[in-house]
Amino acid sequence: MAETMHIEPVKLTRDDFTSPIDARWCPGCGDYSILAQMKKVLPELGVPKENIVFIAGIGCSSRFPYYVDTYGYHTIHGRAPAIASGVKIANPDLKVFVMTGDGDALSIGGNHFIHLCRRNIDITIVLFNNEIYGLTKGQYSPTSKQGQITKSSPYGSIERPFNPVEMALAAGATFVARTIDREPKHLEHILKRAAMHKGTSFVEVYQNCVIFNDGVYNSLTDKKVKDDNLIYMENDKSLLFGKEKEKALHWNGTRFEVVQVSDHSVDTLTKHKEDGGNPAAEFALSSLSMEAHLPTPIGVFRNAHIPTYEQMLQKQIDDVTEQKGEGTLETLLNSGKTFEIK
Amino acid sequence: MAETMHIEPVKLTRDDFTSPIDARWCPGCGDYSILAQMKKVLPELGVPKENIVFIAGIGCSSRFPYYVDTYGYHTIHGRAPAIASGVKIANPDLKVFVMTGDGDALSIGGNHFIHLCRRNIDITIVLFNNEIYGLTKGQYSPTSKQGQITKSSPYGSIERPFNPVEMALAAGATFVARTIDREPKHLEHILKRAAMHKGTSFVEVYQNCVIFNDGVYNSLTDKKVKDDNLIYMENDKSLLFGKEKEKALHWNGTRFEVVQVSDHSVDTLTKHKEDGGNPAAEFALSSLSMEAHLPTPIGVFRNAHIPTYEQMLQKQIDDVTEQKGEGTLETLLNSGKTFEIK
Amino acid sequence: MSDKQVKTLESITIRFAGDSGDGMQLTGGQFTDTTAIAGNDLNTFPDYPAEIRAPVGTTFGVSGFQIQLSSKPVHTPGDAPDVLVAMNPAALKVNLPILRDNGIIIVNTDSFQQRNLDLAKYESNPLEDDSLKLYQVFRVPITTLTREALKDSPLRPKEKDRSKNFFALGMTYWMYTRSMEPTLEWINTKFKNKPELIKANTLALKAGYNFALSTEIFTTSYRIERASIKPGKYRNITGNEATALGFIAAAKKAGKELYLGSYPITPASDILHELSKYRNYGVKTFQAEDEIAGIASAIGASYAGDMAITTTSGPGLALKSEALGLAVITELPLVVVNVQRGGPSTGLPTKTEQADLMQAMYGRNGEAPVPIIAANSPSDCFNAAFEAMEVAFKFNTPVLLLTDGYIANGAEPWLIPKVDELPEIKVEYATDPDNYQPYKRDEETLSRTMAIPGMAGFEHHVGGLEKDITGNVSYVPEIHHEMVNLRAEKIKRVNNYTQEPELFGEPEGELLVISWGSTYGSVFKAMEEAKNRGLSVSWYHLRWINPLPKNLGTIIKHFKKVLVPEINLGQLVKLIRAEYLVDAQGFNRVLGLPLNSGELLEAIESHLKGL
Amino acid sequence: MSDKQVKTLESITIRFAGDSGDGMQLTGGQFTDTTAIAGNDLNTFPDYPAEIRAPVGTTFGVSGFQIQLSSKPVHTPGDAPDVLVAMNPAALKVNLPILRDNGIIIVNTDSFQQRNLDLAKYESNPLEDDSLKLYQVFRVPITTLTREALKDSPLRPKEKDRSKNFFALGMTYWMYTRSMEPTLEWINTKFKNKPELIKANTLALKAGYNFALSTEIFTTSYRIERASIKPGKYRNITGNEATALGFIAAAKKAGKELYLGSYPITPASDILHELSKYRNYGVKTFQAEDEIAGIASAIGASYAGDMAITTTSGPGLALKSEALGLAVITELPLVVVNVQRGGPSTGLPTKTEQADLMQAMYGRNGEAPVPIIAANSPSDCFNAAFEAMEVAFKFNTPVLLLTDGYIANGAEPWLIPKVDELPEIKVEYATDPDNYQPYKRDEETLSRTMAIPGMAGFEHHVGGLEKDITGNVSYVPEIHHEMVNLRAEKIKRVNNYTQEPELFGEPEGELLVISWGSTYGSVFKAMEEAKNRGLSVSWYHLRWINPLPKNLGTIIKHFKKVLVPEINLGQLVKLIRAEYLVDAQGFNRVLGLPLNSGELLEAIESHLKGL
Ligand SMILES: Cc1ncc(C[n+]2csc(CCOP(=O)(O)OP(=O)(O)O)c2C)c(N)n1
Ligand SMILES: Cc1ncc(C[n+]2csc(CCOP(=O)(O)OP(=O)(O)O)c2C)c(N)n1
Ligand code: SF4
Ligand code: SF4
Ligand SMILES: [Mg+2]
Ligand SMILES: [Mg+2]
Repeated sequence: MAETMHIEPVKLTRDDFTSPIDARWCPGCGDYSILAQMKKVLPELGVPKENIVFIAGIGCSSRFPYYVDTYGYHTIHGRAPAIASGVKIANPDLKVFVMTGDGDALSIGGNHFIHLCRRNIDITIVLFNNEIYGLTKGQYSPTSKQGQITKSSPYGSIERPFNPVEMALAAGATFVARTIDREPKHLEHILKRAAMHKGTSFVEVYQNCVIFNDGVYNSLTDKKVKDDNLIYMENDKSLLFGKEKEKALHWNGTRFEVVQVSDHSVDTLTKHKEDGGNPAAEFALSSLSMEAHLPTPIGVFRNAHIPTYEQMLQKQIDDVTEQKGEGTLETLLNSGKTFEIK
Repeated sequence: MAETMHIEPVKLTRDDFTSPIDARWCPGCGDYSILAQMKKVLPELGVPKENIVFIAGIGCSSRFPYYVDTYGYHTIHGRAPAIASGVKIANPDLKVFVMTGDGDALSIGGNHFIHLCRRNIDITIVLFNNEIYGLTKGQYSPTSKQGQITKSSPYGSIERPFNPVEMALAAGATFVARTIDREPKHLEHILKRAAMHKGTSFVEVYQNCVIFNDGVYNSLTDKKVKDDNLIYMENDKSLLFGKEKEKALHWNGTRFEVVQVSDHSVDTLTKHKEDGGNPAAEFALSSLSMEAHLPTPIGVFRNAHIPTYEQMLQKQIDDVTEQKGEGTLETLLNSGKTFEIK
Repeated sequence: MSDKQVKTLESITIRFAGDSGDGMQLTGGQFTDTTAIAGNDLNTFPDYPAEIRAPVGTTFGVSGFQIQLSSKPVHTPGDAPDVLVAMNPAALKVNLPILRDNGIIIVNTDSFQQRNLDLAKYESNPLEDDSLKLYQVFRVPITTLTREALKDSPLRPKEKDRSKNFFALGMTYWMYTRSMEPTLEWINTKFKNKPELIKANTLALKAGYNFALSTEIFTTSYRIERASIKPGKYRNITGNEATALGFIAAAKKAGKELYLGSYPITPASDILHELSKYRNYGVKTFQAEDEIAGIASAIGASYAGDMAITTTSGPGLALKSEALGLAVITELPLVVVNVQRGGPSTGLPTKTEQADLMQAMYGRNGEAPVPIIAANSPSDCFNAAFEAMEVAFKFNTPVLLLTDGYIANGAEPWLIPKVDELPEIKVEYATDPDNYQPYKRDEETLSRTMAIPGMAGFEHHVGGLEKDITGNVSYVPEIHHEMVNLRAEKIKRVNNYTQEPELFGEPEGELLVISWGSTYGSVFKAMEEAKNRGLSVSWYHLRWINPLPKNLGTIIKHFKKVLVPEINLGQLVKLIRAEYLVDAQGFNRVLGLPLNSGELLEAIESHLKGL
Repeated sequence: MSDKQVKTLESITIRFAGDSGDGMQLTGGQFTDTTAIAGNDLNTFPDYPAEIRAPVGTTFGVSGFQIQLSSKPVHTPGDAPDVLVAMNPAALKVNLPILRDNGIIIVNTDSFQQRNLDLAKYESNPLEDDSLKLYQVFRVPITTLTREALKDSPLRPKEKDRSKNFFALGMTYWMYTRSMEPTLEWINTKFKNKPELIKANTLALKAGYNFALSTEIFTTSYRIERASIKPGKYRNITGNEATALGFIAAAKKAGKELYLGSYPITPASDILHELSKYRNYGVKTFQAEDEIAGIASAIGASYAGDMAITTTSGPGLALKSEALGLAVITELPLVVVNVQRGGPSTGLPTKTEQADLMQAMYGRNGEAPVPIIAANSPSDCFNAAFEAMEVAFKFNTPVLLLTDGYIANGAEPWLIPKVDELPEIKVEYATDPDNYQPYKRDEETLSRTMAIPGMAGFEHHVGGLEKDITGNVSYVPEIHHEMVNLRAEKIKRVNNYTQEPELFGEPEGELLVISWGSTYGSVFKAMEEAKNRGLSVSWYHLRWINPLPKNLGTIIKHFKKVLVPEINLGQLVKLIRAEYLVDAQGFNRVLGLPLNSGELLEAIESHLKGL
């Protein structure tokens, strides 16, 4: 920490974050959109550029750090959450991002992912979910749909997918959200809120892989049908959808059901609450995306505020120091039961 | 599989499962109770003894396989779910148990644990949760309470605990239950139901470690107070508790609240449903144990029935075989584009 | 046609190069199949870009495919290509340095526009300055000609352009007097539901052929006589395919089901892909959540009686280390395949290297020896996989099989073995339940006595703690000492049962070359040339690296010097020095590429001079 | 007292043994502290049961603590104890085989009842048959006497019985003329909130002392003169404590915060426990979810500018292999501590071994060299940790520090260093943002140029793929070759900056013994005796194993034979053979125990004879 220089924040622009290295994703890859929105968000955070660190594992998505002109560490497959934890604990002044894929975060890195959420270290995790292993050329991932035909499942995958939002909620992340590469405004908005959140924030981005899983989110991005399939959750607002916002998700006391707005007076419709106080609603909402006949919500599932790991660690350091005095090398060496030999 | 001998099941007794090796847990350890109940359950399963396999990782709890006279494999720390998956897929005739601890299953083994639940391989996981690392002499575990003082947290742990039931639910286990070492009847009953379930079944056993975390479940086991803190969930029954069963958990449309039975007519009280159809209720119930002022439910949180991994694999093998014919060495070698050199 | 010359060559090396999207791997594959059918011996080297999907036209995105074909046996894809087919400036830029002097270049002139030149970072157009003056350059507007040939096709222009690799292929077919038949057939099957594509690709192929035949540009075509390779039924096979087939064959010969637990990783993933196709052969593939679960599940499957394998590459092997130790101490049959790639860490995932040998030997805690076998060539992967399994079951031990990116992706014709030439694999289980002791050993092999779940009366416990003969935990110091020594001795005995490699060359002389694995082809070529030059050098190519063959010590004694070429900083050479106390020297190149036989030959000569 | 004899001895080895619940480790610890204050040199060996908590009274549950004290410098806890204090039959059974002939046994006769004899699997009572006739047996009804002493205490009988170890301790204090003061003091602090326990333990201690003083049973007490060890301030310290302190000291000397990322594992956990106490020293301990996260988080902390370490034992090191490769290729300062234990796999978790050396050298994919340092003794862990950190920061490299269960748990007096005798650790960062290149190297050390997040103007990228000097990914073959060689060369240069060990004995002769790590004490003892016997043997004990010291090759040339004693099947010996082509032979015992110096001496003699 001693090495961190504190400089008056200057107003930065997206160009300040443009890396000299050209992004090398396939033309049309959803990753470009995430990069573009992130570069818009970064100058808005009020964090000096040298205090921003991107940590990634391995995967197409994990190439991300090279493409922003900040500190960046392209590490090994699945371990970014653990590496990022060390970075943040070592220097809590840094704004730390973990950029990861569905394979990187949920397959090999599943354990580090859930433990980071549990510890509530102030890190923003952005998961590029393309439901495929892109970099290794198209095997099914832990979010691929059952039956999906891929290089490693020529007769269809027999595995059930994880729901990343549900895992993050269960593991204890304090900010949990979902967005889509093809909704740039929404994406930007969510990335910004996640980045500003204090504690572990998690954003699942539905991302299209044009090469190995093209169109997997068509029902949510295709203009013709998306209105009937996508719900934008907003705090304190009803969960409307449909071309004319004529439909709504309504809580029937046990679960969400689709109702016609016309059948209800608007203020009796269930309002979305982000405050993290109600596990029942959080999980009920998150489970919708797994049901083919129900709309998929994007937006914020949970936004809770509790002390972060590194705040508690600092408090413990302060408390112990106050109680025992600051340790010096002299006291260190001479602690314990000493005796003189003459 | 070819090697499995099929023998007419003989009626076995608990003595048939008593290992010649003496259990070496500390006197008073909760593990003894789990062993005792398991030995009662095994003869009831109708599975020949040679078809029963216990797989364990490392920990006091993971010594379990040595103490039952079946096939047993004491493997390495955290990997039992993955090893057991291989065992079951290799020979679906076997009844496979994973015996594990809170450290083994949720710390180093967290990833394998959630992936096993996701895949729904027909394996029974019994997690001995003593909220401590017993074998390595008392460090906090991922289920230890915040503030707990242990060998590695002399000033109190700053980490938030996982809720194992919630993790198993989110990861997709199809049978999820909780019980306590000090409730032998309940323990036996739940172990038996879990063992009979087809698919990944998960049982969290609250287990007392007399040496490093003694009394951690006192509020649930101490005769004086337990009635006010413990709820036995039973399918289709109200969630009553209290000395005189005078209190109940009641669903108020959003969450569970504690009500006086006298204030309600009994059939309006919320009834517990195990059927796995309602994530809202499952997670609402599972989250209760994390709240100090609410009672802790034991019993079955979810009991859902869907095809298992190995059933689907077998079906795929059968389908492809039907379609392409059974592969022989002759066809294997001569497949692809061959040509003759003369 | 009649006014064109036909020259006969002994062998030729061609490299197809273009953008990742240009279909060069497919083109190379077709040329390979056709060549095989023509009866030449051949060897290939696909050299595609790293994991990165580069923007079109940059040097990062260049994909290459090299093939050597010959009327003599060949063992490498050739050091320096004789012919380069360059579909764009980037492909030219990247590959020019390795082309042989005065080599042939066929370029698609259409792609040499400013934009592409810029992308390839060319300051001026190499077709216009004199930078290619040392080569024979054939300038062909391939894109234009393809479009022209397809002018009647209803396909969109972009789709038409995709056929240009067939045009290029057609030209090379004429130049090297190949028949178009096999490729035409392939096109018909491949696109059977897309008649427009059949038509387009057929037209493009033929147009290319005819262009070469009729145009003035090409004056000569070449014949390469059939190779006098062993008669029989062949197929082209890559190393990864051969590995997969080797294991299925072993499972059939053992009467076992094959179980693969694996996590995808370049360049090993294709073994997983290949094996997942064989459901009707009873093959079970389990795509695990990570490499640890991959090996762990394979250990479980082995414990339960399947024939179990796990496949990976370097970083994955590192992750498997701890679990591999469990397989060692519980003495279960298992084969771990490590398709080596450039390291350390993520390193160079798509490039080849031999730098995991020491990890294979020693990358585990405690004394945890395992036998190590290495494959020599793509088709040899079949034999190596089969043999690894034989040893795994004979000794009840995990075995490490080393291949690498070069032979895993490379292809060569494979003489298909006869079913009954393959040996049976005997799997033995305990028979006497009354006196069953899981760690009782066979006197000869020291292999332990297995019983698997489902066998009534043999219920027992095993585990990762030290144990006595009953399988139960023992902390007795002497038992630990004994077990550690028994496990070591068991692996030493593997070489009582494996075949020793043949020495190439005289049994004594000045210099002995010792090599292993995929350098086989390069060393072979260098040694042939050395023989031609009359050099006093012999060659010993290891198959089993642990344990080393029994006679190696004796062989070494008959030479003054020992040279060990490896694609690492010197790993086998360390084992040999430690074992035989001979001043063996390494010849080491770590370029992510197969060893260059020319360079090796020079090294041999200079070592001989140093005598 | 006056009618009892006082004999003076040079040194004595005592072993306290009892059930896990009998408090033997505490008893041993008190004896140790008191002995240190008495000015003797000493060395201890706690030998507690494996992880298993055995049922009371069985041999599995026996816990032992051995201490050698002397008026001369001692380096081992002694091969065979002179005195055994056995609190129950199981303790007698387990320890009798190692007691020296005619040794003293003090038994608690109260515990020799049928039940305990059965539990210990004694067929007849050894106190009653003649199985102890070769020893001097002192029969003391310790339990009865303790109860008697505490008859007025309000404690419950079970609680009273817990004081019986203090009774036993009291007896030994009289026998070896120790003062009771330090222990009385300790009792007062330890139980300050439990006055009844202070009283009980004080009474028991004094009762034991007085019993020995007044009873007829003990006729002789012994004096051990103060050792003439270097004057100064001392404290007893275990290896794990010393390791922890060494790192905190290094952090202070570098002006850095210390970060530990670790997952508990026997016998390394105590370093985590120890460091977690030092919050007021700015020490951050992160108990990770597994070993991979432990090292990964430490890599992150190092990357962000903390002084970072990760601690583990064998299986944990295996799991860290992949991430360690990342630290190698990104060239970050980091120390990985491996407290070795018996392997392979879970092996013998509470026993000692030196079998992870090869894993430390080679347990990573690709060419991924790291410097390796080993500690010699409990207190030496402080220096080794400090030195490891100096090298990590000088070269920007991960460093492996090897200790083992024996020295990690063993204790010895440690001469506390003066604060200003410890060197500063210079940490250098880039200074010129305009020309910053993260892989630009110092010409002398080849260390790369670091900049850490928070430094404005130095934003850059690093990662696990091969890279060029800018840190950006490069697939150029020559760059890979160059980087692989640079990383190797950098590690080779470490021995330009580290101190070479001193040769013990003559610079030339018949036999050279080369050893490393915790065998230091045993070899020292054997060598002293060899010197006494006039044998022509010298000794070189390595501190850095990779790279080997520069002068070792020259030293070896001056001896006819080389012997390498190790607690493994021969690992260092392989490195030495490969490096120097000398026919070095191993002396190997893998018993889970420290090397026996008597056996080693025999081996030395027989190797000399073999000349
Ligand atoms: C230890 C290890 N195992 C396997 C790999 C191979 N690998 C690299 S990325 C990847 C999966 C990438 O999938 P995902 O995280 O979804 O990223 P995407 O490419 O889809 O963005 C795999 C299996 C590796 N690099 N390292
Ligand atoms: C790879 C590895 N890391 C660490 C350990 C040390 N270790 C053994 S058991 C254990 C934790 C046990 O805790 P838990 O699973 O809760 O079991 P319990 O003893 O409490 O029943 C640890 C850290 C090990 N054996 N192997
Ligand atoms: S393979 Fe898929 S995820 Fe990867 S860069 Fe291409 S389109 Fe994007
Ligand atoms: S340490 Fe705790 S968990 Fe382990 S055996 Fe003893 S009481 Fe049971
Ligand atoms: Mg993906
Ligand atoms: Mg536990």
